[in-house]
This record gives sequence, C-alpha cells and structure tokens, in this order.
Amino acid sequence: MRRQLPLTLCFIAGVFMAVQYFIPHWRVQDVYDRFLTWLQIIFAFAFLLGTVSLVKVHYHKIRNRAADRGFSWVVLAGLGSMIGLGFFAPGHNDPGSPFDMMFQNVQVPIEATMFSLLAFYIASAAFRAFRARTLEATLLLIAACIVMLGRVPIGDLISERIPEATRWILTVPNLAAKRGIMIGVGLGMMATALKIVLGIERAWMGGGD
Amino acid sequence: MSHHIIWTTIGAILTLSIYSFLYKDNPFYKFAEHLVVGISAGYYLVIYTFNFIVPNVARPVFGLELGGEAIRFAGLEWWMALIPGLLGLLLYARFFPKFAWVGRWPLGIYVGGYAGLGLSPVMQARVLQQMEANALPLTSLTNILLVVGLLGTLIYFFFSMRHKGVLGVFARIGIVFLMVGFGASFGYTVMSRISLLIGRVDFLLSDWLHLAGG
Amino acid sequence: MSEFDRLLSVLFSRTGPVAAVALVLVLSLCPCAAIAQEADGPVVSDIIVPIAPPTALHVEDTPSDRGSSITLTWELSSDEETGRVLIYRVYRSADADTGFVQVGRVAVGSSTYRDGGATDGEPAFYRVTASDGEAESAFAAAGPIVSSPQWFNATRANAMVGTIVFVFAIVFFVRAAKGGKELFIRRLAGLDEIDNAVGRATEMGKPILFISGLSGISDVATIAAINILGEVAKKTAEYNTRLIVPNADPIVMAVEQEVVKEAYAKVGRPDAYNEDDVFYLTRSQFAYVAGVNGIMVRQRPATILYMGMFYAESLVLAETGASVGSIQIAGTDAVTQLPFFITSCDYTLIGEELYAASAYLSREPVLLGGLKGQDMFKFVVGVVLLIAVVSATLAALGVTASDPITPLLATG
Amino acid sequence: MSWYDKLLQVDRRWIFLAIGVAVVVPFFVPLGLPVIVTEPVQGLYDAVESIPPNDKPLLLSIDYAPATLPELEPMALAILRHAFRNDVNVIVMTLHPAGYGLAERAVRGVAEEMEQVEGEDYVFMGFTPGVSAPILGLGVAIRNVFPEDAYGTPLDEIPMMEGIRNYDDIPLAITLAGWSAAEAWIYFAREPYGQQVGAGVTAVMATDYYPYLDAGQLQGLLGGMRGAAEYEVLIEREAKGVKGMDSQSVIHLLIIVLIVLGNVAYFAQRSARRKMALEDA
Repeated sequence: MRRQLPLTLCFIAGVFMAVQYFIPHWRVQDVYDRFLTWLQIIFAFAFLLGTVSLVKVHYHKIRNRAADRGFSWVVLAGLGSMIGLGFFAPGHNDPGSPFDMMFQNVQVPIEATMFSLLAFYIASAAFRAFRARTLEATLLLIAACIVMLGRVPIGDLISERIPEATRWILTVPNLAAKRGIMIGVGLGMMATALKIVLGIERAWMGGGD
Repeated sequence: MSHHIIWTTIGAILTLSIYSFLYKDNPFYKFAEHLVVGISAGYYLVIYTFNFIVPNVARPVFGLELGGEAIRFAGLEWWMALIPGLLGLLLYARFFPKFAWVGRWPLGIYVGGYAGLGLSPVMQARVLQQMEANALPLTSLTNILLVVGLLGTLIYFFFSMRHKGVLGVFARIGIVFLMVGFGASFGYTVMSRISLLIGRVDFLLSDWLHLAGG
Repeated sequence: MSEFDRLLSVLFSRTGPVAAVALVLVLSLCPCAAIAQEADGPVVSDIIVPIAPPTALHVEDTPSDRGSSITLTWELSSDEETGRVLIYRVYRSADADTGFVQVGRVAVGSSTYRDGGATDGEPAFYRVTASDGEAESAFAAAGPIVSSPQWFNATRANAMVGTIVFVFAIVFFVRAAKGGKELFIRRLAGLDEIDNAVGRATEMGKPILFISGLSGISDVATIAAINILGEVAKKTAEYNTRLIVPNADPIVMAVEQEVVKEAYAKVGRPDAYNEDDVFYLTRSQFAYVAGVNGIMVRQRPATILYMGMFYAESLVLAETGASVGSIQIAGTDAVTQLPFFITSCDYTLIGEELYAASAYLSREPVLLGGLKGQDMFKFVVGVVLLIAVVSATLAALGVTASDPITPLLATG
Repeated sequence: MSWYDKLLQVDRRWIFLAIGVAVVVPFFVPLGLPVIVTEPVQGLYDAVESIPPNDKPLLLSIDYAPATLPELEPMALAILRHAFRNDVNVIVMTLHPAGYGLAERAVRGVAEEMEQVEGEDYVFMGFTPGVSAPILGLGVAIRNVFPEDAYGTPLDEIPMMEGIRNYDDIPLAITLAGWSAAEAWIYFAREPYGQQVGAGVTAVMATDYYPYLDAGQLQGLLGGMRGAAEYEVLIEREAKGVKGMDSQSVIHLLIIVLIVLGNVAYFAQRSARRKMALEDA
C-alpha cells in the first residue's frame, strides 16, 4: 500500500497526460488544463521545502561553529530580508519597491557577472583542450574556428568565404547531427518516461519494491 | 540622483567581487556568493508563493484578500482549489517520520504527470517532426549529406549492437558529423558569452564610471 | 485594367444585388465616367462604387478541436488588387436573415478565419464582408453549420501510431528480458569510469559532487539523472564516501533525498546518511552556480558528476571543476552544452547515452530490455526515413507523380 | 624548461587578463567594422515589415532574464523601434518572472523616445506565470490570460485591443528568450494554432533553432548580439548591437590565436619528445 499507491497515482497521471494529447475534446482538455495548474501549485509548495533545507544547512553550520559560519549569516540575512520585504512590505511586485531594488541591484548584477565569467572560461578551455590529437578533435577545432570567425564582422573582412562556410557548417553537418541527437534523445526520453509511468524504473521513490 | 548612484555602486562592487574569483577564492567572492544564494532563494519563494499559491489556493479556498480580490469558490470549484493545496502540504509529511510515506503521493502525481508529457508530445515534436524535415529527395549534395549524417548519428546511438562492419562505418560517419556539429556549437557560443562580458564592462564603464559614452 | 473595365468585370463576373446596384450607378453616371476615363483622372473615386464582396464562403466545423469553433474560408474580394479592401468582417447569427453580430475581422489578404465563439450543437449562419474601414461590401453567406468537439485529433494520428508501436517495442523487450535472455550493450566509457571515480574519492578521502542539472522533473533528463543518482548513491554508500548533492529545484531535492536515504538504508548504513548533504541552494541559475563554485573550490571533490539538463552554466561549472583537479563525468541531452562538457570533462555521455545510463549501471535485465526496445524502434525510424527519402527522390525526379510517404510524417 | 612547456603550462590567469584587456580597449578605440545581414534576420525583418500599420498588433514576448540582457535587449529595442516607426501596434508581455522590469523598461523607453501612446500604439501586459498554459491560452482568448494590462486597465477599455481576441488577430508573435520559452512558442502557438512565430535567442541557442527555421516553423531568427546588430543595420539605426561587434571581433581573433599557439606548442613538444625517445633508443 505504501509503495503501491504512489506508483498507481504516477501511472494514472502519466497515462492521462500521454493520452490527452490525442483528445481535443474540451471535456478532456479542461481537465488537462486544470491538472497542469495542479502540478504548478505542487511545485510552488515545494519552494518552502527547499528554503527550509537551505536554512537548516546554514543553521547547522552556525551551531557547529563551522569555520565559515560568518558567511552562513550572510545567506540567512539575504534570505530573511527578501522574505520580509516580499511578504510583509507592501507592493513587492512594483518596480522601485525595496524588494525589487534588492533584486535589480544585488541579484541581477551578481548573476550577470557570474554568467559573463564564461567569456574567460571559454578562452582558457579552448587553449587547454583544443588540440588536434585525433581526426575528430581536429574537425571539432576547425569547425569551431571557422564559425567563430564567421560570426563577427572581422570574418567578413578576412574572406567572403568564411560567412558562407559558417552558414554551410551550421545548416548541413551541424543540422544533420542535431537532428540525429534530437531523434535519439526523443526516444530516450520516451523510454525513460514510459518506464516511470509503468513503474519499471522507480528510483524516484527510493527504488526497490 | 544619489539614490541611483548608491545602488549602481553596490552593483559595481558586487560585480568586481565576482570577478575577483578569477584570481582566486577570497572573502569578497564568498560574501557575494552567499548573499546572492540567500537573496535569490528568498526571491523565488516570494514570487512563486504570490503567483501560484495565493491566486490558486489561498484566495479561492479561504477567501483571503492578499493584495487582490477576495473570491471564495463554492462547491466543486472549491474542492478543485483545495486538493492541489492539500497535495502541496503533503510534501511536508516528510518532517513527521510516522507519516513520511504519505509525502510520496504528490511526488507520484508530479513525476507521473510530467513523465506522461514526455511520451506522446515528444514523439510528435522530437521524432516525427525531425524525420519529416529530413525526408529529402537525394537530388543535391546538401540533401545527401543531411540524410547520411542523420543516419550515421542515429546509428552511433545504437546500444545493443557492436559498431562493426557497415554499422561501424556509419557510426564513424556519425561521430564525424557530431564533432563538426559540436565545434560549430562551440564557435557559435563564443559570441554569446563575449556579449555578456561586454554587457558587464559596459555597466562598469558607462553606467557606473561614466567613462565610455553610453 | 482601368476603373471602368473593373466595373464591367464586376458586373459580368459577379452576380447578386451588388452588381445590380453597380449597374444602375454606372449607367446613370456613364457620361461622367467616360470623361474620367479619357482624362485618366481621379474623378471616379467620387462615385460611390461598391466594394466587391468576398465570394464562395465555405464554413465547416473546425476539425480535431476542443469544440465551439467554426472555420470559415472564402475567395478574396476582387477589389484586393485595387487596394480598396482593408479588412474582412465576419458576422454570426442563429438566424439566416437577421441578428448578425460581428465576431471577428481579418486583414486584407487573409481568406480564412476561425470563430472560437460558436455554441456546440446550435446551428449558426455566417456572413463575411470586405471593407475599406468605413464602407462595406455586400456579404457572402453560408450556413447553417453546427460546431462540435472531437474525441480524436486526426492530425496526430501518426504520432499515436508511433507512440503505440514504441510502447509495444519497449514492453515486448522488457518482457523478453525478464525471461532471462542475455543482452549485449556496447561500452559507455564515461559510465565504466564511475566505479573507479568512487574508489578514487574513497582513497583520497574526498567527497563526490553530484549535480543533477538545473531543470526540474518536467525535463525527462532530470528523471534520468535521478535514476543515475540512485546507482551512484548505492556505490558511495557501500564505500562510505561522502556524496554532496546541491539542488536548484526543490522537488528534485525532495526526490533525491529519498533516493540517497534509501540507498544508504539498503546497504545497512542509514546513520551515515546526512540530509545536509542533499540540499537546496537556490532556483536562480547563476546564484546556484556561484554557490556550487564555492563548494568546488572549498571541498575540492575528487569526482564531479554532471547529469541531466544544463544551460549556459555548464562551462563555468566544468572549468572550475577542472581547475581544482577533479575527475569529471558529464551526461546531458542539452545539445548546446555538449561541446563544453566534451572540452572540459574527462568523459561525456552524449544525448541518448544519458538515458541509457541507469540501465547500463544497474545491469538490471528489465532496464536493459527497454534499451533493446529503444534500439529496435530506432531501427524502424531509420527504415521509415529511408523509405521516405526514396519516395521523395522518386517524386523529385519525376518517376512518380507524387511523394506518398513524407506526408504521413507531417505533424499538424 | 623549453618555450613550449612553458606555454602549455601557462597560468590560466594570464589568459583571463588578456581577455579582460581585449574587451575593454575597443570601448575607447572603436574599429567600426561593417555588419552583413544574414537570411534569418532578413526574414524576421520582412515579417515585421509586412504588418499593416495601425491594424492588428505585433505580439512581442520579452521573455529574457537579466542574465541574457546584453544579447537580447538590443533586439527588443530594435524590433520596437521598427514596429513603432511603421506605426505597427505592439502588445508586450513576458513569461519570465524576472522579466517584468526588463520588458517594461524596454517598451517604455522606446515608446517615450518615439512618442508612442500607451493604449493606442502599445500595451504592456506584464508577467503571467507558467509557460505552455499562457501560450496555449492566448490562442483561445487573450482576455482569459490577461483580463487587464499590467497597470490594471481592463483590455476592453484599451482602444488598441478592440477586436483583438486571440492569435487570429495577431499577424506575428516574436519571442525574445534565453531559455526554452522560445521553443515553447513553437510548440504551443505555432503547432496547435498555426500562429506565425519569430524568435530572438542567444547566439548559443541559435544553432538549436535552425531546424525550426528550416522546417518553416519560424518566420525569422535573431541570434545573439550580431543578430541585433544586423537588425539595427536593417532599420538604419545603429545602437549597442553594432557597437559591441568590435569587441567581439577582437576577442574572437584572440581566442583563435590562443588555439593556434596551444597547438603549435603541443606539436613542438610532441616532436621533441619523439626525438628524445628516438635518441634514447
């Protein structure tokens, strides 16, 4: 019972979602719409669960006097201030509210900067790993260099052929490979999904029987 | 506007703190890292609560206002709003060891629901659509390459057969196509990433220091 | 074609009251029009010439829909060429002669409209007119028509056949595998390395970091990652190696806590499981990356596994991992991120290999059977594709009149 | 230690420094390299160009988050400028929870610059949660998804929205997204409703979208800052996209030089080792 019921719920939900795709009738589609909302609501409820986990980890660090516990206070302060401003200060959604200002001026710049680190890492990864060791590695390297040049104005200046070659690489060999991956991945997804729905693969509930 | 300058300066200092990680891990980075983890976790908690739980559960079930119109549903609609709320609450059963097993109900529905969506729609969007697009007449070199490349890539992914003989040849062709594709993807990406760096440098130089003309 | 010719053509090609009115107008103003004709001037525009109406209005219940919808098609007004038509107005009524209410309008050049406001089971009549924004043409009428919802989406019949065949293929081979048939699976280097990686971490006394992607359960890749985590956790539990699993999705965290906890319980070490090691960081993409980077440089894991759905963060993670000297094994179906994992990780599972991983690691016959079924279907895909290519080629070369196969793959 | 060993073991922080210098310098010394327009960008431009003025609106879904702002915001600005220049009405919305402020800033900024009136020339709907649900919902009725605009005005009181019910009244929907929202528009607007869709995505995502472009599921595609730059050239109003191209060029060259150096050193080392092995033998 303890294992059968969740598996049964999983099966019913899965079969419904797979079958509704072929039934346009509003009676079915209305249920589908509603069910999608339910899934989103369950997801929203999980956020508090996640937040509890985050708080617990840092609370334990502080309690155990871990070396970096000062920074755990920073996490809790950041979290606490956003929750406070979001739930208890009015108009958290309004542009210019303290909640929004914290988001726009702390979270946004830090995340954007983290993202931009990629420019540096791409260069170091290319230098470190792009070696013409084998035929495959050489092809990867050459394709990368051509496309890199073909995407910027300087490529046009070096040779008119470069943008042409770029376009060709992107629309012929690249497209064929992408399609192959897409079809393969699609089948992998379907097989995995099917095994979940049928209860063949049950790692998600701790596996076993 | 001094208000604006203060916020921009905070943003700039945090930006530089993150860049300092390129040199090595240091207290400035640690501070920015822990701060953004806390703030973003709080941000998403607030956003999801107000966008999903409040309009779909809190308002219709309890008739609460919560910054909007208080409409309490009745009859079937009331139950339809209550049930997902209860399912959401069941996630917290894990905190009570005796009832922890109940917490798997919402997970079962959630996992099953999305797994079901991974079946038929995927067949259409990922498999059939790509097959249709690649059902090309072999009348040009481009088309021949597309067909051969796709078949080669598909064969490369065969798991239950040894890649030998004709199969091996095709799998090899598949790898060649894959590698050229990956190279292209890499080269293409460089562009995006540098754009982001330009965006940040633009922020530091134009918005903060007013050095380069906006 | 001159204005005058146009009027005549309206007269001769169109029937109905419009033409009659036009005839009267033209005849009564004929001298004037003739002068205008000679002078080639704009005088004609002073005459009230009716706009040519759309014709051949056809209505049908929208096929394969949820109901309440009627699809209208018509032939464009001949005044499209003169630029007089700006919009077509669509009217509906329950009565053939009166009570028409405008339900929609479409721009010049469009000859179809879908009215989603019909009532199922009730006959409706439609009229369509052409208009220049003010004046309106006579109408084209059609009806009665009754809308109804359908129980089957015919445009997705091919997807349904495909899905059914697929399900049968998997179920058949899973059953065959239960019967104990030995199955060959080709080597997947990245997965063979996981055992060594766990051993290495144990020797070094360093943890293993498992990152199950940045997406949620709605991406099947995440489910595949959870399956792999199940296998990895069994091994770390056996070796008593620390396994750190930071999460970006709270539901995935909840599931993974169960997975790891059970794995530890199964090898008889439930106490060794530390819930603080399978935790939630933040949903926010790069805040998560900032946190994980911090974990990498401070914990210096011996091995890092990246499994599931990844976005742009892949290289930031993988390059940081490489800089602290970890062995890195990645697996993703995110085509855009594969090149980065390939460059900076030691082993990478490409696309479908990610989905094969849990079967490969567990060696459970049932799961391996599923893999075999998948391969069989792939074979079918290849054959169907070849047939379609041949059919398309024959049609293109003019050997056959048309290509009968490719349309069967068409998606609605 | 020989030169190639040194080069192969160079501290990666020197590479970081080189990149840093390469991105900053063009800010002060512009190169002004030309930008050539490619087909997918022309496709999107043509699709916008073909919308009749003051009639049915263009739907612009600004689905990007701050992280992809530098690439996607120049696109939003260029498309809005194009639409407003042609007197095409625009509905702006966002599917990203963090996109509200960004979308508002883009549409209000350009509207102010081009003296467009809210409610008559454009309307801002704000954020709606979910991805597939609202995209599907817009095909049924806009008013179900957005009963009112972002500022609480009911759609029925907005002049521009008169007679605009669903995708049937929207000649083109453009999504600007650095995540799977762009794909969602294809799956849930293009596929079920036949809605014409155009997309602006990050340069890295663009390769993934070529299959859709090829299959006719997309009217046009802007990829990254260069896509924005090309669009800026088409509407003859050069802005941040075109400017950023200079830094791009320099860094791309630098990375290629690094790859070449790395390989030269690698092969020098390999041949030296082979020679040594031969001498030993």
